[in-house]
Amino acid sequence: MEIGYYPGCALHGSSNDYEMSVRACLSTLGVHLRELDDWICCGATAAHSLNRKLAVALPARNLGLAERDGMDELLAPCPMCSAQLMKARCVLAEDQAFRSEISEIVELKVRGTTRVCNLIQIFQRVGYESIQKIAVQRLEGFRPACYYGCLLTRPPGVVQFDDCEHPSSMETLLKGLGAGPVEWNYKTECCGAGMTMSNESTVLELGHRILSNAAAHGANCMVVACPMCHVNLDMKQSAINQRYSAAHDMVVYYLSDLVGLALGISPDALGIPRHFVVRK
Amino acid sequence: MNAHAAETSSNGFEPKIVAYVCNWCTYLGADLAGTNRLEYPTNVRIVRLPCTGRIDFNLIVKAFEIGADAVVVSGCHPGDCHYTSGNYHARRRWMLFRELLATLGIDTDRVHFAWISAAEGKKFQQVISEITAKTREMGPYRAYREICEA
Amino acid sequence: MTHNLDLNSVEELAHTRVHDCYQCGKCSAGCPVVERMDILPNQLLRLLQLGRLEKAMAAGAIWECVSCMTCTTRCPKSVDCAGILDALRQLSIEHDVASPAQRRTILFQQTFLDNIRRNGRLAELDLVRKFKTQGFLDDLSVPQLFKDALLGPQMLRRGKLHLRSRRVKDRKLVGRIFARCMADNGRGNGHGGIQGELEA
Amino acid sequence: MPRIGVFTCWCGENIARNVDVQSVSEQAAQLPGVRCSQTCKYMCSDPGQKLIRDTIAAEQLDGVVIASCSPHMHLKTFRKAAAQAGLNPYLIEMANIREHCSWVHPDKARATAKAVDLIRMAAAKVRHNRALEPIKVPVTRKALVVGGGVAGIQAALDLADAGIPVALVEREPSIGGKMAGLSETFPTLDCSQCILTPRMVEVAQHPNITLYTCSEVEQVEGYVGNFQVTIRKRARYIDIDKCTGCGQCWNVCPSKKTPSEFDYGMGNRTAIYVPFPQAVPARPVIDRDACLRLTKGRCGLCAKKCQAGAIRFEDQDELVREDVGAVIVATGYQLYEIGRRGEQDRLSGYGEYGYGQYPDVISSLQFERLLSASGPTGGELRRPSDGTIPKTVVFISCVGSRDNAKGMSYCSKICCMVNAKHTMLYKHKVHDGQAHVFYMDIRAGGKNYDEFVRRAIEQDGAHYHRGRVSKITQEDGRLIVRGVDTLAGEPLTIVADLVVLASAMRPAAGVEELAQKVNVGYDEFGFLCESHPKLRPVETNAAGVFVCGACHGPKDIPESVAQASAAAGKVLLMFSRDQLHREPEIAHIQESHCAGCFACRRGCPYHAIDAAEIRDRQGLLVRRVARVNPGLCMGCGTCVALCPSKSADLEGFSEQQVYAMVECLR
Ligand SMILES: Cc1cc2nc3c(=O)[nH]c(=O)nc-3n(C[C@H](O)[C@H](O)[C@H](O)COP(=O)(O)OP(=O)(O)OC[C@H]3O[C@@H](n4cnc5c(N)ncnc54)[C@H](O)[C@@H]3O)c2cc1C
Ligand SMILES: Cc1cc2nc3c(=O)[nH]c(=O)nc-3n(C[C@H](O)[C@H](O)[C@H](O)COP(=O)(O)OP(=O)(O)OC[C@H]3O[C@@H](n4cnc5c(N)ncnc54)[C@H](O)[C@@H]3O)c2cc1C
Ligand code: SF4
Ligand code: SF4
Ligand code: SF4
Ligand code: SF4
Ligand code: SF4
Ligand code: SF4
Ligand code: SF4
Ligand code: SF4
Repeated sequence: MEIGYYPGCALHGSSNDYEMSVRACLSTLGVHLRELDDWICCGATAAHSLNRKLAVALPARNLGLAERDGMDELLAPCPMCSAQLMKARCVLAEDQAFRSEISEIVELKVRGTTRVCNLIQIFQRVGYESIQKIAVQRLEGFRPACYYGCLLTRPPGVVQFDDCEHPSSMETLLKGLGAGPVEWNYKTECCGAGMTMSNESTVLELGHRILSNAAAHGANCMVVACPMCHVNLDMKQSAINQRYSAAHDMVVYYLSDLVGLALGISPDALGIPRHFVVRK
Repeated sequence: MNAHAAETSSNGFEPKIVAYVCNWCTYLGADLAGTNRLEYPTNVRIVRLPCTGRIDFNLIVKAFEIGADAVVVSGCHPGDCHYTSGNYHARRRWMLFRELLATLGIDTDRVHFAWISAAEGKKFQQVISEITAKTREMGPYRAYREICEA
Repeated sequence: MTHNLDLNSVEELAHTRVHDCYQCGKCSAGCPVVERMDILPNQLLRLLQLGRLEKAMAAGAIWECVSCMTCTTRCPKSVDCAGILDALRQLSIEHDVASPAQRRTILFQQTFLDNIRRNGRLAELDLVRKFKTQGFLDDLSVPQLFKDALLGPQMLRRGKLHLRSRRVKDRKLVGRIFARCMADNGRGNGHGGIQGELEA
Repeated sequence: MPRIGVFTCWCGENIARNVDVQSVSEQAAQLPGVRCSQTCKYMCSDPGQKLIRDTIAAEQLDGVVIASCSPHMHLKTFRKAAAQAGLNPYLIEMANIREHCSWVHPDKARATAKAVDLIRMAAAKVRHNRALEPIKVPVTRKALVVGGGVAGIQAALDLADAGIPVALVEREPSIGGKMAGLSETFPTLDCSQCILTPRMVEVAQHPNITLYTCSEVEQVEGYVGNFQVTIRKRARYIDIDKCTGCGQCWNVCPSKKTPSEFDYGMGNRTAIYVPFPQAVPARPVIDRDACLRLTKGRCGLCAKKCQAGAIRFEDQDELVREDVGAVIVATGYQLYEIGRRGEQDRLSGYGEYGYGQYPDVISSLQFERLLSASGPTGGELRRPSDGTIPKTVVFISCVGSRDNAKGMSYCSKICCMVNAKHTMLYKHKVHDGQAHVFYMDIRAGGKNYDEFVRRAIEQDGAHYHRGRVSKITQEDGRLIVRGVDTLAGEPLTIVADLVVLASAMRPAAGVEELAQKVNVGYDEFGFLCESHPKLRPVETNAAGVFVCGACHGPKDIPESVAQASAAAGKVLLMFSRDQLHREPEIAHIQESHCAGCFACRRGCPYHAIDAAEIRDRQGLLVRRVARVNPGLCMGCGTCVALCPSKSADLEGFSEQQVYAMVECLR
């Protein structure tokens, strides 16, 4: 299976561990990623906070590139990117006039025909059962709290993925691979992704709540499918501990890390040692 | 001699206006205008029908054929139809009527659709007065008659 | 320049109708950062319904919002409350009414966009550096500056920071896209903001 | 050559002031087909009517135009006069020269000219009028009531008491509907079963009522006054006549694990069971999916125990036919399925409240069962998860209702009152407990209703918070309710032991299919449509079919009962005559021209058009054509306008008549 791939800034930057993990995992599963040529940033929170047109134009340019290159489907492992791309696609589909205006702005004809999907959807496409079949290692002992964050399932009308209040797609996948995901309450509570740099105190507070709830429900690790969630829960964990005099010691994996481990990929190849909190 | 002809000759252009109205709302609205002695021009000739649902496209064309300068179609407000959904059908058809009339070369500005309820005597007076005034302004509708006669 | 300070600008930006809101408060009830807000999301909607745009734009709350979409997702009237907050942020910048306490957030977002405008993609180190110096110059959270800076080396050590980021081929193109989006003033970015302030 | 008489009225000065009556009359005499033209000071007075009668007779008129006031005023009067003179009353037309002329046109010359025009139009029309006879429809004086909730029970009893035989069809094994499961009822807090069960017993014992339980309407044919109804009686596996209701059978049944429908899944029942102790009929039923004998072929304990020999495992569904003259639909409601979104459901569930996920988040009807002395906890308020007594209970209003995003925009009308009742009953049972209500508006618009709500707040100390709840989660067995108090302008988190969702009322499942069988319209939510919301609130557009109770829209008991009696009254009115007389001004279809496109049928608001089959001598189908059912047609004329082949026409407003009116204006 070949699929278009939009890494986004995060995966090419501070979250390159996520990219390693995604690439390693998917190539083992026989999914070939074809990176979008000359992609640009999706604009993230900043764009839709400051300029609505820009918030559509930036992702639209990428959609246009994908169309130009004949990609039916584009994987954006970062939910911020996928949400921006999907939103732009929805807006363009609705409004013919705006579509032509945007096409002019980005100097490329954009129709919005390329579908956008997240990482979990790729796993679903491969098939949970097929993944189970080629898995070589049971994920015994992993009791992850699966964390979806705010953008994987929201807004439901746009992303149309899983149940936006009680998502379960990661749990189902990991359960099948031998892990024992816990039921907990903060699966879809926001970690403050867009505020990582600008409003740290918010981010620490939200992160603290999430880590606490995961621990209270018996999780011994967390699983995320978002680079920003990872930054806020992993990289910022020590800052959280400092701020709240807490003793969180929660390993935070990317979903592809755990799937990768089950597939027998080495932690190094998955970039796991690059995390801040590592299992002793 | 036809009354319209008489009016035209005595006092400049007096338009001929045919109004198709439903029995339960607009006809009663016109009755109420009468009870309240609300004056309006004499040009309109009301054709009472049970429901605006009864009105078809040909009736409108027919009115122009006999030389009407304007046609009014009026019934109950949406949702108030005596027959519950008769006027719903009418409403949907009226959209179509306009297009069809235009295709036949009929000036759609001369066809007026209105909702006038049994309580709206005043509105009946206003609508008829305005349409009469507007039609006077537009002048006699020759175009279609000429097509018919040709 | 003239600003059209009416409700339409908010509704147009947010693509949602303010008067659809029936003030149930569900948006406020679910907002993860509501405790930090001076004016609750539903109250912002109410202010807009009353035409009190100035007051809504100046609210600190709009800069606390983390754009999580919880409010929008659960609104029984399908009002895009998160979109409204986006619009208010944009207008607040256009009209320069954000309180000094909020400037840090604005600054970050502007710096972020500026970074993309110039590079096409995010150059993280560049961003952090710029943001911190700007923040420092504006004398905001000086201690924060040092704390985050400490993470820098750790990130480098983990290979998470690249001193040079891969850039887009046609970087001018991105600049053009920005220029066009910013062009139609009211709906783009007016004075100050992304271009003006940081290009200097 | 037609013989038309024109009668122009002065109406004292009312017409004569602005219209030159004499001149009008003279001009009218010149119109084609007019035989004579007369005037009279007051045409509707006795002398006026006599003039008409005498002239009809003397001139042998075959058409009459009366130029006077609005037909809404006196058409009936003049029709009667014509009939007395031996002229068919439908050969009368009126020209409205008062309301539409003299009263609105002060210019006498013009008004006079217009009056002549109006008479010209009427005269042109009347030439094409046809003699019509009122349509007489025979009536079967028996009624069908579908649904045995409080509304259906009331309607059935009213009719039966008036001497009308009634067939009452109930889908469940017992009548009683939702009310049978309620604890105490607002606004008086009287015990629901105490007031309902005597009525249920009356139904069972009434000589005029045939009760069909476990039954549904399979098919309805015919039209007003003459319906042929097929009822499917599902196999009950009990011979109701033999069974004594002794209870031996269900006491021995080993299959005990089926969630009880009556307790909304909060308790279990056996495979052979009576839904609740006061059920009517007080006879058990076997659940074919739970019975070991019927599913696996073993057991049969109940039959061994039954001394009456009432158990019939071989029972089959049965089709019964009833001929009735009228139908009352009273199928009631169900609550919005508040759990996660169903696959096919258009409505989108309520995942954020965790119903179906957390056992202590329950629906309002479940709470009724917890309060009820006959409920699963024997009337002690114990929460489902661990049986403890909840000290903090949160009630949430408008769950599903008024929530466009979930697919329902309407207010369910009863739940504000239900919430107030629940907080009170809760406080009466748990004195140290605290009730919280999250609400958006308090809608308590009935007699003594607002007082009731105020009592809940002022005397029983319920805390009312104006705001919606966003999310419910569970921590350590307690429920974290995240809401807001918009009046205080503060977010509010309440840690509760039990959460009760006042979920929306929706029409009972399957109502759409039933509505289609009886040709009754329903709205986008499935609530049945009345004929006119103000003036015909229990009639429907299908003549002879009436609605009452919650199937028509959210309703409490007093309203359901009032409407049920109204529906029964309407049926009695219909049955007060042996034959129904209907206006003959209805549509008819010229079958030889009909192309069978059925544009007319799709447009007819009364479902009055059927497909008829034309067969040749050998009985082979030649073609299908439209046929108007005179029992149903209301004469709106929509079909006439829709028919592309001009096969449909309307008596009284025929194509010929209308075109003649327009043509004479040429
Ligand atoms: C929690 C709660 C508390 C309430 N408390 C009060 C109160 O205190 N006071 C008050 O006035 N009102 C109260 N109500 C409202 C009350 O329940 C309703 O007003 C009343 O039950 C409506 O009666 P009904 O006969 O129309 O419908 P239902 O009670 O629903 O009866 C309908 C009957 O029709 C049957 N049926 C359905 N479909 C078919 C079919 N296709 N064929 C045959 N049979 C069918 C059903 O099985 C049922 O027996 C309460 C409602 C709720 C939800
Ligand atoms: C401002 C306003 C607006 C409203 N708008 C609406 C609306 O939009 N839609 C709606 O559904 N409802 C509306 N209503 C309500 C509506 O007016 C009433 O529901 C309705 O008129 C009640 O009808 P009734 O026959 O019971 O009483 P009434 O209309 O009061 O009729 C009672 C009659 O009895 C006569 N009468 C009184 N005492 C005696 C006596 N001792 N002997 C003999 N005769 C007597 C009175 O003269 C009167 O003619 C409105 C009410 C108000 C106040
Ligand atoms: S949730 Fe929606 S309707 Fe309710 S207050 Fe917020 S914006 Fe308004
Ligand atoms: S989008 Fe903003 S306002 Fe809405 S819930 Fe999230 S943080 Fe609160
Ligand atoms: S018939 Fe009509 S117009 Fe003539 S007197 Fe009677 S009320 Fe007046
Ligand atoms: S079926 Fe037999 S055992 Fe059961 S209640 Fe009836 S009579 Fe008694
Ligand atoms: S035969 Fe069926 S109903 Fe009878 S006792 Fe056995 S399981 Fe129960
Ligand atoms: S009755 Fe009250 S609780 Fe029920 S839907 Fe209406 S407002 Fe909401
Ligand atoms: S006249 Fe109206 S009611 Fe009668 S058959 Fe035609 S459409 Fe139906
Ligand atoms: S619309 Fe006319 S042609 Fe078509 S089925 Fe009806 S009557 Fe026949």
